[in-house]
Amino acid sequence: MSTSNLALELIDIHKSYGDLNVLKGVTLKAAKGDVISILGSSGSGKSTLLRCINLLEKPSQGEIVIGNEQLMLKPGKHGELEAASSKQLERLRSCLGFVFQQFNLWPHMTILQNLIEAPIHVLGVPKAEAMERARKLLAKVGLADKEGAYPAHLSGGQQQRVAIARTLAMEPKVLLFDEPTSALDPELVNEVLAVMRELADEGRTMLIVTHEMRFAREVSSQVVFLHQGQVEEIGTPEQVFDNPKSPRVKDFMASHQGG
Amino acid sequence: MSTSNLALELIDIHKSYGDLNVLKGVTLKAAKGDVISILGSSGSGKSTLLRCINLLEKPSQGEIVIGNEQLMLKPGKHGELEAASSKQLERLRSCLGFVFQQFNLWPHMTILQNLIEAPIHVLGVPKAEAMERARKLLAKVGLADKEGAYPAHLSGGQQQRVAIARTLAMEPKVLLFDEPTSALDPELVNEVLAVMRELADEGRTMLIVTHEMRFAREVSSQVVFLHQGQVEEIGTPEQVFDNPKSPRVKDFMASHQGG
Amino acid sequence: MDLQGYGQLLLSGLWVTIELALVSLFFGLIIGLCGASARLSASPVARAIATTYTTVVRGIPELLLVLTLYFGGSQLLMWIASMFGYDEYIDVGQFAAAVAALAIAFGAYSTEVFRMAMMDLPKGQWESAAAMGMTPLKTFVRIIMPQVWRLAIPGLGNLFQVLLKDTALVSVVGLNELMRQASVGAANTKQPFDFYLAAALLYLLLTVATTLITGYLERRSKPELRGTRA
Amino acid sequence: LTAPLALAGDKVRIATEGAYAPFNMTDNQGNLIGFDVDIAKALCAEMKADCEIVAQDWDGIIPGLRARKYDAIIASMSITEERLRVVDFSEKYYANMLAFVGPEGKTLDVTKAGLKGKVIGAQRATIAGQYLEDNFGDIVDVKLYDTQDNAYLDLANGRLDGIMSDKFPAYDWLRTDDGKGFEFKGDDLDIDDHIAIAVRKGDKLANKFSAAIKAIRANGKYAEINAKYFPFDIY
Amino acid sequence: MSWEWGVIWEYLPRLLGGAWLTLELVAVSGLLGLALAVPLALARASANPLVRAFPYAYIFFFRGTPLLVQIFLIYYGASQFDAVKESFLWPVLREPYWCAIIAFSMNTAAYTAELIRAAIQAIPKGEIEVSLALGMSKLTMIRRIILPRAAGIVLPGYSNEVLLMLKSSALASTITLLDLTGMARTIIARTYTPLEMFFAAGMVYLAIAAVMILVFRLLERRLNRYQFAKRPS
Ligand SMILES: Nc1ncnc2c1ncn2[C@@H]1O[C@H](COP(=O)(O)OP(=O)(O)OP(=O)(O)O)[C@@H](O)[C@H]1O
Ligand SMILES: Nc1ncnc2c1ncn2[C@@H]1O[C@H](COP(=O)(O)OP(=O)(O)OP(=O)(O)O)[C@@H](O)[C@H]1O
Ligand SMILES: [Mg+2]
Ligand SMILES: [Mg+2]
Repeated sequence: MSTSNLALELIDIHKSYGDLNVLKGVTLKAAKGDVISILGSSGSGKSTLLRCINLLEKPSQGEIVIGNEQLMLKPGKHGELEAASSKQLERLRSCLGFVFQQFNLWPHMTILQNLIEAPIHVLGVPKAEAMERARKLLAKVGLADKEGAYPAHLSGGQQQRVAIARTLAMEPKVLLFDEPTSALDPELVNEVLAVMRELADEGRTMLIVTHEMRFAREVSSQVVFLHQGQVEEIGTPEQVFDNPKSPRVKDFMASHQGG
Repeated sequence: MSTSNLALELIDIHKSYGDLNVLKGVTLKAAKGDVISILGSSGSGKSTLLRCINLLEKPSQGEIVIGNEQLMLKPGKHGELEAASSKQLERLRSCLGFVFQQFNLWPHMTILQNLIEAPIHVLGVPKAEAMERARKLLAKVGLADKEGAYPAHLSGGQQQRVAIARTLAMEPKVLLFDEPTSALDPELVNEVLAVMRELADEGRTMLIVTHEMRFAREVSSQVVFLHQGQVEEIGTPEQVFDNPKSPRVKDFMASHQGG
Repeated sequence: MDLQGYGQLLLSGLWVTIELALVSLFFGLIIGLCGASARLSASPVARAIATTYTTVVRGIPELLLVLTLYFGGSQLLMWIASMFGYDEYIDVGQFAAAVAALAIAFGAYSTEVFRMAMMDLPKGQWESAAAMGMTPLKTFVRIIMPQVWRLAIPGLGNLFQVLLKDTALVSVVGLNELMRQASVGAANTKQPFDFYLAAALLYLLLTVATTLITGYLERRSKPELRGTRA
Repeated sequence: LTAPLALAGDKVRIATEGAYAPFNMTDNQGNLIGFDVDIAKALCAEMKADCEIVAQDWDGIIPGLRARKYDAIIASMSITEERLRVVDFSEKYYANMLAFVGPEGKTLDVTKAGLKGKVIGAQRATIAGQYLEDNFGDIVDVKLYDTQDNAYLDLANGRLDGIMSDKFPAYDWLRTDDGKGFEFKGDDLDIDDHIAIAVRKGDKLANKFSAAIKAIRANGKYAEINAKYFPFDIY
Repeated sequence: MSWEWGVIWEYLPRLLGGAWLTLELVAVSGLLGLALAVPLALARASANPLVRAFPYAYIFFFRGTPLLVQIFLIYYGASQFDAVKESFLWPVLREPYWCAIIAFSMNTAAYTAELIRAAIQAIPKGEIEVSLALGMSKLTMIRRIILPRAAGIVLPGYSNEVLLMLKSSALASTITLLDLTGMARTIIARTYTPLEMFFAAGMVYLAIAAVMILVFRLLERRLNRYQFAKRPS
């Protein structure tokens, strides 16, 4: 993996809430085109890790490199690290696409407005161009006919697809997904997974926290298993799913297979 | 199936919202000790059927027999049927335990208060007795130490177990479950399913709407497949899961196996 | 600030203000609860009456309400009584008229607060009680009210602040509440600033007390916030 | 609505405002005092009536009388045509005059020509206010205040060039510290303004008050009260 | 007691003249108050206790004391000081009209700021986080997401506040302004028909309030159309 090929690097990330150490030194590298699935039981720190990457949570320690640029951090008041330059933070955040479990579409804007908002007001893309791009993305996620609708009028699966399209509209270098299907009815999950599978096939760099084992196995180039804030196991899907070394991972796989 | 052994009978239940016919004549019988799983895709009318049984929704047509007693219905203003006697309705409702997807615990009461509220104020059980019974039930669902806590302090799986205990505290003849695990994180689902499995083993009469295929197959004595407001297929789990006759059921099973 | 001995007059006014506000609050809450139930009821007549009530009362100045009830109230009562063959003079006391007017106004605003709170309550709370066989009345008293109450407290706290200041309007029917005593003091000493500032401080005091009490009630209504997460 | 009420022996309830120095005021114990109050007490003694004096805001004072909250108003109220439509009056118990007040050292020519464009204040709902509006409304900028004191304040603050007011209260004010630096401008205006006691229409109480007023004028009681407040007769 | 309809008709034109001034006062101070309320609310919702302190004290004072006192202090109080009378502010402060506008604006700003703050804090946290995650700067986020979203949430509460302000504007009559109430009082001073005049004025207030309620309902439909529109299915 040559440095110029690096998409994202996390070095020794720590995070605690008060006395609770949630992340205890996580190191992770993603090359361009990597699809990394992050597994682990509830409370193991998966969401926290993902949110530390774009500083939605402030880590207590660690380094973050996005593309070839290191995110500059400085110690804040309460012992945690914060961005040294909010300019840089905003720019790097716009290179990281984050898809939330709860979609978080802006309810007062139409679907199209949701898609063009950030490109216009963060990247400065001209409106006409942003709209054209947005329409293409909507077509891609199968929602070309919904551009004038409001989020409340879409089903959960449709909303999550819009959220993905909104993230893609920023043309991010790396996509971060935090359980993008777990707020959905079982019937709607497949819609969203299909879109994600397509993105993986296109060669996008993605970090995915998920409980969909079958999907993780299918699309990942690497699988990371977090346990109590540390990387318990890392490897190809075959290694982690079929021949886990750690007993904890074995247990987890047993209870999740087929579930 | 002798009449005296009948726990619940639904005869030709119809329900429409305006022009939308959601239930188009559903007939169903449950003998004492039956565990009936109700499957079907989203919008097929599963919740509506369950809610019609205890008149949370008013059916447009049909008959409901609980134990050996027929629920007396009379035509209401808007063409739907309503209870002829609210006394009878309240009594019969107290024989039907309903467990909601969203738990619906009463947030202003402790766990113990949640459990004794209805026995005391509906059945007239003396407080000391109600508390004793409630404590036994909490022990049964593995939450003996939580009686003084408030619902907001419990995890989703714990809340759903309390909701089940609250329902059991009324000693209902029939238990109705509407997707009792689908508001839960995957990790918490197992807790609740374990409690339900135990109830099935005790010989309780239960109607369960669920998306947990493996569970349904394991515990059900009968499986009902609803499609567009009608019973598309009914039979033992083996029949419905492994040899469905209807092509619609075949499709459904294919997309849900292992998902 | 020199109140030239008029301080106790202000304090007596403060007491009248508090009395008025508390009694009006009591009746206003009852009206508000009934109003909100009517607005959410299935009966179109009840809904229409409640909607008209809140619209009209919120639309006309409180002063007008006070005057109408005080000066018109006797006439109305006497007219009603005369239909039952009773022809004596009936007096509507100053206090009664003032309380009636303030309670009617407070009731209209609190109807909206209670209505919002009732609508915010998840439908499942009604349904879970109904599914256990509770009567609608029992459900309302034991399950719904305690929860509506906790949702409504902040809004009601705000309304009470408004009510405190609205008591100043009833001086027109001859009640010696705080503002009237302040202006009497001002007129007789020719020191208006001292008196209006003193009155402002006393109102601020009431505001502080109200804030503390509503804060306390709010905390008490949410017992689950007191414990730590188990 | 013609129930017999409040004849001799009964309690007579009298309303006054309590904020019109020196005629009716409230002391710091909350007691009502002043010329009107002294007169009311003297009249009651003369009539051998059992009286109670209550304070009532000016805005509600006539409606309160008509709604039988009390039986008479002794609050320096002028007899006017409009009031006569709704209440009856006794004979006058003093005569009011109007006067202009302005800052010492500044000339205020109180003729139509001299007042042109000036800003003049008065209390709303008073004879002075109405006289000002009726006679100078077209040429001066009339400002109406809820209380006389607010008018004085604005005079001191320089928003007003002058005030038109009842003469006797102004006389009282000019003697206070706040009134230093101000003086009467021009001559008093005698507009035949009679101050009397208001009662409900048709109430015999009016005659009794009139008789009592005559009696205290005759027996020196009135003069005694008058001297307490003014060095000249205001009848 | 007789009821005189004639007086009402005779003086209605003058009452309507007063109503016009009332509308003007409410509209001008409503807009100024709103402009003042937004920064106050943003500061009040800030995480920094130093930034929060001033709006907190401001809101506490203006909500905690009667508007009548505030008007009095601004109109009569400020002009006690020669420094004020000699300053460039005097041409404004000597006018009762502007004193009323200042008092009403500052008062309504306090109440409105509280409403807006509550609305800002009612925006689901996820919607804010997603804005940050997309790389928006704080300012862009406030301008493009927070304020438009808060506007929709605040509207029902704000319509209440405007109605209350309409009614409190009657206090303008205490500083010589002939608004609807001032006009009614002046007429009453002549005609001694307080019940009739207050009734007539009350009906005019009610009419204005009814129109305002209607306007707000339409506005709400427009701002919150995403909630009203029918779900196509
Ligand atoms: N704001 C917070 N304050 C305190 N503790 C927190 C906070 N957020 C998360 N935690 C704790 O940090 C731990 C890790 O949380 P995190 O959300 O990262 O877990 P997760 O692996 O994403 O779990 P899940 O699969 O349930 O989403 C948990 O124990 C949680 O209780
Ligand atoms: N209150 C209502 N008004 C109008 N239509 C309704 C209402 N409730 C349900 N429906 C419609 O009735 C149909 C059946 O709904 P129901 O909730 O019974 O489905 P379901 O089988 O439980 O689906 P799911 O698996 O998603 O819970 C759906 O098309 C739904 O849109
Ligand atoms: Mg998580
Ligand atoms: Mg359902």
